[in-house]
Amino acid sequence: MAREVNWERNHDPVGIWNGRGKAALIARGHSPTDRRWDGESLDKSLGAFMMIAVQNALDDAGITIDDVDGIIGSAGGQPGGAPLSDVWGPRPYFDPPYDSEDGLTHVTGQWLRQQMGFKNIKYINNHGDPIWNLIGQAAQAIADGRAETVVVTYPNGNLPGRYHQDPTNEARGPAVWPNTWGWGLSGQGFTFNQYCQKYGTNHDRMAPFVVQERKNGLLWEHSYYAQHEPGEFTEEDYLNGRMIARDLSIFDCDRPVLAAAAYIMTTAEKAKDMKQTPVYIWDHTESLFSPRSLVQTIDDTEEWTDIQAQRSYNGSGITADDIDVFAPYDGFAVFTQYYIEAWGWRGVKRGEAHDFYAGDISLKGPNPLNSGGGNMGTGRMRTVFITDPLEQLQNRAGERQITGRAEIAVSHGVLPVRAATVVRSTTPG
Amino acid sequence: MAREVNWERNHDPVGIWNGRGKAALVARGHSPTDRRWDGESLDKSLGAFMMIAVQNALDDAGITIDDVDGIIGSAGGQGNGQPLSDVWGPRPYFDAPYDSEDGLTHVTGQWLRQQMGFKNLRYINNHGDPVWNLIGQASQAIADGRAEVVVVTYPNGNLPGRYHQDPSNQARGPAVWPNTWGWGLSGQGFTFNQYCQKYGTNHDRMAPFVVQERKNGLLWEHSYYAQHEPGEFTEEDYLNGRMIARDLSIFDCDRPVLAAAAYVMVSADRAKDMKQKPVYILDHTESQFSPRSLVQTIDDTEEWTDIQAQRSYNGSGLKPEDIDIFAPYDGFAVFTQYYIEAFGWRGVKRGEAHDFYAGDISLKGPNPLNSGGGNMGTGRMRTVFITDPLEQLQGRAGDRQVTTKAEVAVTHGVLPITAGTVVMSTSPD
Amino acid sequence: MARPIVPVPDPATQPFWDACNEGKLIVQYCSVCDRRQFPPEAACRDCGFNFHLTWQETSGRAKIVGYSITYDSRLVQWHPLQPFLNVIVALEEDPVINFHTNLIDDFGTNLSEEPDIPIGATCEVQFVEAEPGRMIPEWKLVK
Amino acid sequence: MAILLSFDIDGTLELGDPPGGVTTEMVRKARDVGFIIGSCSDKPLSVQRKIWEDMELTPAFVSAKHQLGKVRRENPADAYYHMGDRDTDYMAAKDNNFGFWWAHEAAEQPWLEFDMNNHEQIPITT
Repeated sequence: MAREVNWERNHDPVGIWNGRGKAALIARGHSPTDRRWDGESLDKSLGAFMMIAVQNALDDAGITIDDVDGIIGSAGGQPGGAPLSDVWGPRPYFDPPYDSEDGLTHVTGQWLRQQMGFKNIKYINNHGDPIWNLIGQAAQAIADGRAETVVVTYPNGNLPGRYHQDPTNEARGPAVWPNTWGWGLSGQGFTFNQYCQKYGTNHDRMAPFVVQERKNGLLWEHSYYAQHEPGEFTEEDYLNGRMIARDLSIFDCDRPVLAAAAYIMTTAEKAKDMKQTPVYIWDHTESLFSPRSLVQTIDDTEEWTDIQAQRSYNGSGITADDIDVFAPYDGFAVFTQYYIEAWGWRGVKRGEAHDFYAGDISLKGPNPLNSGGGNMGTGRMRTVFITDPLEQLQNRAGERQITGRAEIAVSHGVLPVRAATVVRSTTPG
Repeated sequence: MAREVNWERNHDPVGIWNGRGKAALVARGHSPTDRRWDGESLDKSLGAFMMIAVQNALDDAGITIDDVDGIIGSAGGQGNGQPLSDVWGPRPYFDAPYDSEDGLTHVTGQWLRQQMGFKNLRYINNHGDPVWNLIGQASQAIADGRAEVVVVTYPNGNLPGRYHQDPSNQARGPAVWPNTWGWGLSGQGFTFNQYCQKYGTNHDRMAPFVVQERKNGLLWEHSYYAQHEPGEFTEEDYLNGRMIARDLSIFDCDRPVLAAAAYVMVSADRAKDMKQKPVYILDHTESQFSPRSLVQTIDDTEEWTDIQAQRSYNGSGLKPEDIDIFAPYDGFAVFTQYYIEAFGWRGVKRGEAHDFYAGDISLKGPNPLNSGGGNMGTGRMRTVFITDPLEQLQGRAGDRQVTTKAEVAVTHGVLPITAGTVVMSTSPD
Repeated sequence: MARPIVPVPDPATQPFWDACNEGKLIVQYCSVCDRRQFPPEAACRDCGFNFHLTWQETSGRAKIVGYSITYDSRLVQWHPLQPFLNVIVALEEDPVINFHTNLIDDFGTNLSEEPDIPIGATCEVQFVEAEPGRMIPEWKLVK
Repeated sequence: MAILLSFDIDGTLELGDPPGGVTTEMVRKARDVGFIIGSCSDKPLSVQRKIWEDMELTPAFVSAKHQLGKVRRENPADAYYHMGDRDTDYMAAKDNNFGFWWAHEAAEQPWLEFDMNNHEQIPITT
């Protein structure tokens, strides 16, 4: 069979998407959220969590496994089964189906099909990542007729041990450049420092934003903080954050967690039969850049995010004023300002994000930024960027429901260098 | 600058191209055609030939170097300046600008800019190949506003020494599979043998096609044969061709030559000011496949070519009966039948190409297949697949001018496994 | 008979060649996709992962798919054997998987007459020495 | 005695592509001495005929490279020689029981030392 994976909309001008309104996001399902897997409890492995999330999503949509004909997901790790870091496998394995990393710290669609007994699958794809891209990929697959009812899976694992620690005293390959000079999160710190110099601002002015995200996150039942650390996070907490790499403090970094989420997406036609109100995909666009030299500068960052923002506007035909629910990624808190300024949401221009943060960005105010709480408010699972806008547009966000209009949502992530944007609406357009 | 190279239209359904009619091919320029470079004569290097071709193309369009703001080309070899085979470099070099392979056996746009003194370039890209893809890439660049007046360059080199001979008695990497069992052009021979078995035909039934291509080629002034071997090539010649790899004879393989061609492509707006009639690009589509296992079977071949033909029809909105000028590649003569049957030109179905060859495919008849002569009739330069359809649509093909309508042309190449198709028309709609 | 060109294993193909030395023809198999894969790759082409990628012994039986005869190879080491036969066989239990063979037992090289290649005929694998210590799969017709 | 010389063209004759060391003058001389001369090349037969015209010589035969056996059958002689620059030439000569010279050897005109009344074909030894 001819196998082609080039589904991305990344070539300017992308123009209005010819799949606009043909695919809808209907339902979401989440697993419990744990800090990490203990390496033993098979009912709490990433595979077990993924199955819980899929079943919850199916129930939410009011359909069964037999209604599903596509699975599109990230397997939760690098292709080829390379472990996410040195503490992730290889390990002693268990009896099937836990006899490989698949099901423990990664979850492929093929594994899910086998475990859950999907019978009618005609399209499986594990090659995408991260969640914004997966939603785009599924929307494209549905618009193209590759599948009608797709489960999108997004498992996010975490194991005991420090994240990404590297004990080696030699640097090889591309790592020779950063490692020889001890460069790491300093990359984000550097770019943000450039931003602060360029616009005369400073780290502490992000406090209102991070504090607000934490507040919002506590109102989302799947947030790590809501489940495990439900106290209030204050401005004092933020300002006392330990620097990791100037100007990036520990509270600007998201907390790795173990959680899985699944989404049901279907054709506009089939959407009518589902239990929840359909939210239509108006557009998806993607981008992948590379720095001019060793590192990503603030100029790179602004150029790339501008290109992607314009691409998204070009592909959806909307303007900044049309965006009711805006969910720009915050995997490091410093990202969000770049995105807000690129999109010009609520008229914010380059260098003005911190002033914007100083205004009213509360949930019930006029500018409810990241009403789901982002990664800062929920943990490093990223799925709140899909779930919260979905629930806002379906008017079932509960305590998080914003008070303004909630008809058009824009979700954007992951990095400036590599991003995807999804535009959704309550109408097919 | 952000660098993205993903301009190809290769994701089904591609839909009508949104750049349709926005870019036009207006002029062509060719160098002399030699059999090979002697390694000494700097006025006959590939760089020297490329400059001649560019100047001829500019003259043909009636513009100067200062009008050009883009160069899109193949550098004529592998990326990173690797030699094309064991007999290509490294060598002792000459004085600048001939102090590297660039200018001798490769020609980059940057080298041309320097040598010819282009001043107003804002877009250069050497990453494409082969010429169908370059035309597609330039059309896309113009439609997207990256440049308004583009020179497309296609240098094709050949040095003394036998082409691609390999003396090794060990096979490594991907070469272990073919080389251990002495597989090579047998790949093309095998697939064609399968075709013959499947449809009850044989090698010799390609004779009328190759003979006709040789006839057509003699009428093109830039053909290697027209310039160096102007005698008639007869059916007797063809039938006495030495088998290289059954069922592929020496006269089914194109002859490597040294030649360069350049094209001027412009936006529809600018096209009005040019000396020649514009030929508008209605569509470009591309594809890349991989075999299911070791080798490309006739089933793979038919599946891939069907997909690409349908993609092209989908992208242009045309039907087979709309195609006046059809130029399917023939780098090995066996390719052409796969393409004709996939595109269904003149109603030819799978397995019927040899019957079609037995009918009237003459230049002045109703089915003037490859009116330029293809590679078989002109040498391994490939550019006749662009130049001839251009001249036919401009009504200036001289002795080669077909007597049928010449308003829409489809040119297609290179391999079944990786291909680009360009659709051109005298009208922008 | 020494072969004109011998394969040099690399990490991805080493298990395949080692099995040949033990007289076994193996291909990759992804248990979760239920799919065989040859030539070997780092990951399953379907799911994109190596989690369930193992090696599976084949039946060693195949059918002739088609052939070519090489008269003029670019591989210089093969020149003395020209013309020689190039046959493709497809695994009996999974015709998607195919292999090269020269069918050396039945047709030899330096073909002097037109070979009779029965498309669809059954072959079985045999292992021949490419160089001392290096066996490679070849195929012969099952009479 | 009848001795046949079969000339490959590309890489062998000076009119070949690439040119070889055997000049038209050498070919003419071979004819004058009494050898049966012709060409056996990958060039189309019609092109080979054209090259002989350009040399202002009339060949006894023109042949495709793989049809050297036919040259033997159709041109009775006491000894047969082919010359060329490729393994293919060598194999064609060997398979059809011709003597053989590589193109650079042929440029030395070894045939001029033959006794035209008493000659035994020099076998291929390598």
